[in-house]
Amino acid sequence: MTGPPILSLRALRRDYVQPADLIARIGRMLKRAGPPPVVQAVAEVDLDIAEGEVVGIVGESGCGKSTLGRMLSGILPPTGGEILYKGQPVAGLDASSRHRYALDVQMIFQDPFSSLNPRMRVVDIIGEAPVVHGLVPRARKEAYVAGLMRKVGLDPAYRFRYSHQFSGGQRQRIGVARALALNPTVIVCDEAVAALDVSIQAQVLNLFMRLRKELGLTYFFISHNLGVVSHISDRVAIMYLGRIVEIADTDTIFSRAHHPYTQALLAELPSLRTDRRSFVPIRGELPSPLDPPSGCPFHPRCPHVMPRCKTQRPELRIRPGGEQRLLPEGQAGEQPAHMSACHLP
Amino acid sequence: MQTINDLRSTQTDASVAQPDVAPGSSRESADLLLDIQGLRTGFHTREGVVKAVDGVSLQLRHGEILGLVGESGSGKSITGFSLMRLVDPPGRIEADRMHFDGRDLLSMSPEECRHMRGRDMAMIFQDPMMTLNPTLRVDTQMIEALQAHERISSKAARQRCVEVLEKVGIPSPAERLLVYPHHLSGGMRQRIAIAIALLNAPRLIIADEPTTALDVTIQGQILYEVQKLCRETGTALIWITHDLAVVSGLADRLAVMYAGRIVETGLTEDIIARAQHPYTHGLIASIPSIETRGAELFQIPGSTPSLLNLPPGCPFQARCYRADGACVEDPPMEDVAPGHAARCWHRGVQA
Amino acid sequence: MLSTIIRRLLQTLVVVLVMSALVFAGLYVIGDPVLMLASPEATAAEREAIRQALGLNLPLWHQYAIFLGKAIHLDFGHSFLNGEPAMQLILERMPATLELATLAMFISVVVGVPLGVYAGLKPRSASARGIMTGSLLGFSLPNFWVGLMFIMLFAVMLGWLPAGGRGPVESFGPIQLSVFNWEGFKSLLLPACTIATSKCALIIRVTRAATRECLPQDYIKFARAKGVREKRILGVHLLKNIMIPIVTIGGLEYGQVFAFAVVTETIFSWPGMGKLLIDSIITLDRPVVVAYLMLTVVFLATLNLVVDVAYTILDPRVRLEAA
Amino acid sequence: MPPDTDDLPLPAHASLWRVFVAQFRSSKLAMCGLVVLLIFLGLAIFAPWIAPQNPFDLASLDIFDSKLPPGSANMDGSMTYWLGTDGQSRDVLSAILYGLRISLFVGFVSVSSAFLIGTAVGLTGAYFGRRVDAVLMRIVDIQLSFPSILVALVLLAMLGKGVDKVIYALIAVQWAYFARAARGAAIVERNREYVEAARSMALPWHRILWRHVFPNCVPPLMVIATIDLAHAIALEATLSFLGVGVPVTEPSLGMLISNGFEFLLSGSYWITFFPGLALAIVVIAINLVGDHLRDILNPRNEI
Amino acid sequence: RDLTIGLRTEPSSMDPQFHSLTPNTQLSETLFDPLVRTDKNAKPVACLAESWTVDGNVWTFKLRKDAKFSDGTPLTADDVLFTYDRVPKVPNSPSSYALYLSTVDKVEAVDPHTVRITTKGPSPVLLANLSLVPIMSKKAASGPAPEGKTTTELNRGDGLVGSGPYKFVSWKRGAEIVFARNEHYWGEKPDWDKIIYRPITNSAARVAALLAGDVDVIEDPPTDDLARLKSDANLHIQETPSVRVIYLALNQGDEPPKGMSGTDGKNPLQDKRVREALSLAIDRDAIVKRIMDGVGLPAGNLLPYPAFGTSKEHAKAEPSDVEKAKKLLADAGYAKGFTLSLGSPDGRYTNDKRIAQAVAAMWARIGIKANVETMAPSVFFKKRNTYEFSTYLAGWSASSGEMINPLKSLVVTKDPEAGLGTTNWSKYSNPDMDKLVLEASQTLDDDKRSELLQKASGLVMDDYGILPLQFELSVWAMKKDLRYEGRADQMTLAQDITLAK
Ligand SMILES: Nc1ncnc2c1ncn2[C@@H]1O[C@H](COP(=O)(O)OP(=O)(O)OP(=O)(O)O)[C@@H](O)[C@H]1O
Ligand SMILES: Nc1ncnc2c1ncn2[C@@H]1O[C@H](COP(=O)(O)OP(=O)(O)OP(=O)(O)O)[C@@H](O)[C@H]1O
Ligand SMILES: [Mg+2]
Ligand SMILES: [Mg+2]
Repeated sequence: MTGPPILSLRALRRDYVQPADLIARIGRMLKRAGPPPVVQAVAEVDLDIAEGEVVGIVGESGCGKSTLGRMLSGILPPTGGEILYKGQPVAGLDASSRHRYALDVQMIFQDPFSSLNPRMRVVDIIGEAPVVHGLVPRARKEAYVAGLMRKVGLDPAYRFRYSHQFSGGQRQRIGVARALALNPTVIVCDEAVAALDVSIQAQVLNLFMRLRKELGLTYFFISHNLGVVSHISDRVAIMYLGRIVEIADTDTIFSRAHHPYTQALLAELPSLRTDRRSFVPIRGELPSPLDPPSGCPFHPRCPHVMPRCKTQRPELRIRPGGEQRLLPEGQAGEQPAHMSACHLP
Repeated sequence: MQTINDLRSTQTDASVAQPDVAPGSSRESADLLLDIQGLRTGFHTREGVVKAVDGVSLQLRHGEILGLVGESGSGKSITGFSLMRLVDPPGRIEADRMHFDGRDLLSMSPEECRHMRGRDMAMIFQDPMMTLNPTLRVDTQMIEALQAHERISSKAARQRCVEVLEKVGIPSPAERLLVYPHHLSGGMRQRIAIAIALLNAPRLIIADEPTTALDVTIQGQILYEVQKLCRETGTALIWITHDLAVVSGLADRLAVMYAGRIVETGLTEDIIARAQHPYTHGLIASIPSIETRGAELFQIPGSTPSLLNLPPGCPFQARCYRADGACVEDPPMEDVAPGHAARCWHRGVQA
Repeated sequence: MLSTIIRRLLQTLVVVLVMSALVFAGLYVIGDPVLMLASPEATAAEREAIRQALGLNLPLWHQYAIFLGKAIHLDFGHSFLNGEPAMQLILERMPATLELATLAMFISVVVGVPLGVYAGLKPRSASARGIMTGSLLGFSLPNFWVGLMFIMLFAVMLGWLPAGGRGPVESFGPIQLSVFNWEGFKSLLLPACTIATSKCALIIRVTRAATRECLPQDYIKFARAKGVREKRILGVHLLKNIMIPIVTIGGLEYGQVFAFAVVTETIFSWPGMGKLLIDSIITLDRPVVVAYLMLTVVFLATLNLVVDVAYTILDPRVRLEAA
Repeated sequence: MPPDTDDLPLPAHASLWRVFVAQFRSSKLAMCGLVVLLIFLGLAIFAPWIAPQNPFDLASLDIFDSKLPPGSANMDGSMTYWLGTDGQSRDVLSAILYGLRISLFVGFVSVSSAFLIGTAVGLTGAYFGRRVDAVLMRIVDIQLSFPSILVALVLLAMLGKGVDKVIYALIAVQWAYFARAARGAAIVERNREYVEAARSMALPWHRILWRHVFPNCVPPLMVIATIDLAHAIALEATLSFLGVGVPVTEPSLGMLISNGFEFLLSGSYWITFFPGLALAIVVIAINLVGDHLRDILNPRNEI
Repeated sequence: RDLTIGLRTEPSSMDPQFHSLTPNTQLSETLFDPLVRTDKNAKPVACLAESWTVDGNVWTFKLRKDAKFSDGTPLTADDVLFTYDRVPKVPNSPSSYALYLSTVDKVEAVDPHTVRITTKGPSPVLLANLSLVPIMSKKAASGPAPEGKTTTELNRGDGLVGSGPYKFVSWKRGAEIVFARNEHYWGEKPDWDKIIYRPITNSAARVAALLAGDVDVIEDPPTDDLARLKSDANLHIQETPSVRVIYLALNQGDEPPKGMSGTDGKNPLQDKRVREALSLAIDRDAIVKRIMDGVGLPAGNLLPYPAFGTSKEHAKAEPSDVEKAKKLLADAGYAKGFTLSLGSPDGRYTNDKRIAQAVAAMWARIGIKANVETMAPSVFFKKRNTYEFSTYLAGWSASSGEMINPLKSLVVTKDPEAGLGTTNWSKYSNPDMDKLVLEASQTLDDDKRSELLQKASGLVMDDYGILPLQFELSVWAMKKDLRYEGRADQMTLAQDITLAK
């Protein structure tokens, strides 16, 4: 089935006007400078997400992963570009399709504590939205919630508890159940396992995989943990300073990464080993998004920097030999290309 | 009921403590920087005593790096705080022996303790966003750490701060001194916290999950710097984490904690390659990676039990795939190999 | 910053306008100033003459328009009661209220913060509970009651302090203050303590809450881990963080005390603005009431701004933003 | 059953009330407060049946009985004024009981109304931000710059005197505090992730505001409310002191205190002392209960 | 020695012609001298005018030759002319002194020490009126403004030069007013070097200030504290009957007034029997004893006997008689009583709201339910003047000390233009009495006038057109080594306060 992707992002952009601090403001006033600087949290992102696929997004803190996820799930409006939902631009949807879209794309948040209302009982946290949206009659709410809780591996007997009475892993399951309650097709996981320790993380990751199999879910999986992403994703996009710098299926990324940033990330990947190792970090830090470097945004930290990188920003191009090809048997859709934004051959 | 439990666990601890505290019997105590035996830290709450640390024994040589691993709530941080004598009431520290650098930590006066903290033994906390006081400038917070222990002019102190900041890889350190913490990124702050820990050139640094809140690239940098520092200065380090993958490349030795006890300890390569305790197996196997892709991860079912009123016996029995009737008895710590001990009736590498 | 100030200024202007209109309408509703002023034997013609002289014969909106017209030139009218420029009457009395409010807040902070910190440090101790209960009393006892009790105790029975009045003052240009004069200070003490009683109670509660919130924070523990002395932890790390809520509440309350120290000033015959306000309200001396409240609005707005700026100093994370 | 849940006792949802009661009883101090408060509430509610005299009925007052010290008998010896009489020859004990009724009523009604109004305004301002917020907060500023006596006087002149008018005046004076506090709390809550989660589930804004943001703003507001209750009663007393409070023939506790005040220097201490004592006890009881309630209503503290 | 006086009300101005109000007048009477003064019983006595003669409408005053202003300049007729000329020119006066010169047609200087005043008609009250208009110094008070020195300037003490026993030193608004002895004073030197007035509006605070020794004399201590103050060996209390009567006005309009119910659309207050019943129900003795703590006199008329124009007949208050009152009510057809409202200011007169409550309690015994409505004076007066109460309690101070003043203001049929019945808000109208009052106001012969006034007041009292309750006593409390005789007009004149012999 090579049907249209369920979600497509076209030149999606999100700017923030940084609230300037006192000194900066006075300075600007004195210098009679123009408007306050703009942060391009997400800049010109193009991406297709096929139904049933798990897309992993990796990048450093502040590179715009969350912003992208929030735009996808409709919490934040994009500044520019558009999101296509089943081929239709979201901005142009009529009320009912829009509603459908809002319910179809759900989000799971990083912090399993702050993302659950501390003053609501589990039954309300999970059951509120479906009742409000008329998916479930009020009378059936408890039964519905109980079903969902069972599905995510929680004992329905605990439905009248508050979220703080659960352990981190259980809390994250509540978050999952809440997202599932609206029968979504796409789930945006924003660092959904980052706050959990390894043993709980394994439980939740297994749950994600199981649900995917059972419900045919599509995941947009944001994480800075390459290990997690490699475990769960079909395809991985690497973000740097608001842009996707490399995207390919997981195996390609982990075996034949092209972009120097991706390579550096992979080198960082902590792994079990029995020998002492020497850590060699990436030079420098993520540049300020307020004042991004000219040319390739990665050039100040890149080991292979060339003069050209400082002036010309590389476009995201399909890698030679990384053209589209059909996926292995059993999986639907077309395998997208391996793309990278680097001047290196 | 509760008192009986109490008694029992202390008894077993005491009886167990003698034979197995020093797994590496070759080690001489003079050589040891840190020698802890039977450390018990309990929180006396209205509901009962939370035994957060329940008979932990640790030895550390000068310049040695120890990885303290375990899941959330297993008592890793409290162990660290107990060493620093930083447990707030209602917490109470008891130990059979608690020697640091030849001195008895238990009999120190509060003023001696204060001097010991920060000067001989320093700590780095998990959350870089919270460890620096948001209302004070970086220099204030650094200089006070120096002036708390020695009479030093502000100018000299500042000079020293700049040096240390440079050492932890902070560019243009003199300027960074003048800003407030919120102007800095998480990684920067954590490096400043590390710099503060290093200011007085302590002999032991306890790093309590210092990279958990940071992302990969920053984590890499911090690991790099810590490793470099330990090599250069010969400082001993206790690195607390729940992720074996992080410490496996760093630590000389590992100690795996569960429910307030150390369940397995040994050289890093021994533990990674030949883990004996089922809990350690779980920790190792639940790490996701490219190899595990598509497959179900091994998972330890359930979560850490409440340390309040733990049922008798092996605390891991309810989650253990090897548990059987024997587990209602608390297993002792026993050597499996020189320098490698585990606390389980069903020791053995995973099939 | 500048734009914030300008914006605030504009908003304050609007508030002042609305406020003055409300006061006009309000006093109109309450009563007729002529009835309060004129001799009860006055004839209708005489009353009419007064009305005309004071401009009260015009329709209310017209009176308001005239008032606005003059106010633009900073002329806020003359008191009905004594013919003096209203603003001048108020400004004359401002220093008295200012020093009263300032001393009162000073006392409540100096007393309240240490007590609050103590109660926050040892929440379960008997003395902490005592402090908290005492602070409750400070809240619940009406101000006038406390004031008269103080008078009874310290002025009448013990004779240590004067029962009321302002006492001698020191002149600083046009401003006269009594704090810098021992006798004057003594007369200031009782009214200031009366106000401080209830404000102190508030400060204690706020401080305690802030302390309890601040203590378990990592940075306190980290400071301990650095080996910093306990004194410095409390005096620098804790204090600087709890000052933020204290400054907020303190600022708000300071404004309230400054603007409406009515009851205390009455009881202690303190020649401040509050007493002027209440007297003017009672005699329906509209120009004074209006001018007073306009001044108060401006003062409170300024105070808010100052508090905001204080925020940015105390908590560097907060930046001034246009509200 | 998953073993990790062993340590979590299962509160059947029918017994939530029992849990609540059990928790409340965990603090002796709060229990004392509650008992005292209940006693006083009972006294206030049943005052007409308990009080030896109806102090609001002018016909029952005999001016020759005025200012009698505690324990005096009345003219014909038919009743004893256990706490003395006031200047209007009201039995102080009865007056306290009736006055308590008025003061508590005024306090509770005005504070709860001010709470609702102020919270609604504050939450709306915080949620919508910008313009709405600026406008609402300016209104709050205006309110805060208005002296309560002026408000009370205007209302008195427009609506006449009465307990209800005093309540209006108190609401008018107090709501702004709640608005400020609610806004402050809501601005913090608004940025929490659970609000985002609610938005991602396309819940309507008013629902997010009331069901999600509001309950989390309650604790700081509760503190203000319990304190404000005391404040309202004291403020009512002050208004009475300034002559714009409740009708003189139906004195509240505050008015009794302020009336009695005139007699303090003359030695008739009981006229102000006993009402003052009653007020202090009630206020402390309310606050003890309030403080504890706030603690246990916080779900984090649920066992 | 200095004298500190705790004032009940701060004066609104130092200008002796700005605001006619007791707190103002009593200070100007200390700084300035009028042509004639009134003594403590409100009788005119010589002051700057040594003597005077009356000839119909023409009054001739001989000025004292030794009178000097505090700046040393002698006082002449020019100053008198200047003073009287200035009165109507004072702008924005909230209560003009022109009232006191309303009967004056013209003022002339015959020679530097003789002043001739021509009145518009016979004016028996002229002397009393002139006593309230003190003479200013022309030299000092002249200025560019039409009125000479403006009120604002005078408030600063600029031009505030009088011939009284004291001269102005300073005024800190709200805090204190300081006078010093006038070395040029023509009369006997008063006892005090300096006088400090301190406004202390709260009565309890005033007492406390006296007890604490902060002040030497206070005006108007609260009645409740008198017992204690009297028993204090360090203090001396002066009680003096005043010309202020506290009365109840009954709305006698044709329509049932506001607040009345249970009367079938009629106004029972029009019925004399009902009014009498209301009066009989009130136990005036009890009010004076229990509420005023004896600081008052039960009133049977609008002025206490033997003031000018009072008769023996109504010298004493009627004793209360509840049975008779009930019977009268029954006769009038209101055996079951009815409901009415009783308005009262709160804090305008001594114990006003408490008296109102006591009255209501007494009325309750004859079955009349009175809803007491007390309110801040500003609100009260507005409501009273729109007839919002069925009955109200108020006070009247007959500053001139004779009956014509209360009659003319309180009970004569309302005629705002003519200044009659200005405070008659009861709709009471008795043409016979109106005539008598009018006649009296134009009669110069004291005996005849007194007779007319006695008759007129007798008419009102017999008619129960207004119910006087009590006469206030003016009270001063002072340290025990001080004495003040007190004045009927309730003024506190510092120069009259003396050291105890
Ligand atoms: N509300 C906002 N106002 C201004 N700037 C913002 C806002 N939210 C995010 N940004 C900026 O946008 C950029 C991207 O933020 P985003 O939260 O998407 O990063 P992220 O990749 O999710 O980081 P992390 O891993 O820390 O969650 C950052 O530079 C951030 O400072
Ligand atoms: N103040 C306290 N009162 C009661 N119990 C406490 C207190 N502090 C910690 N504990 C308990 O002690 C146990 C150990 O806590 P600790 O913080 O050492 O865990 P940890 O291993 O560091 O976990 P994490 O990985 O989440 O940091 C926990 O079960 C916790 O509930
Ligand atoms: Mg993010
Ligand atoms: Mg920890």
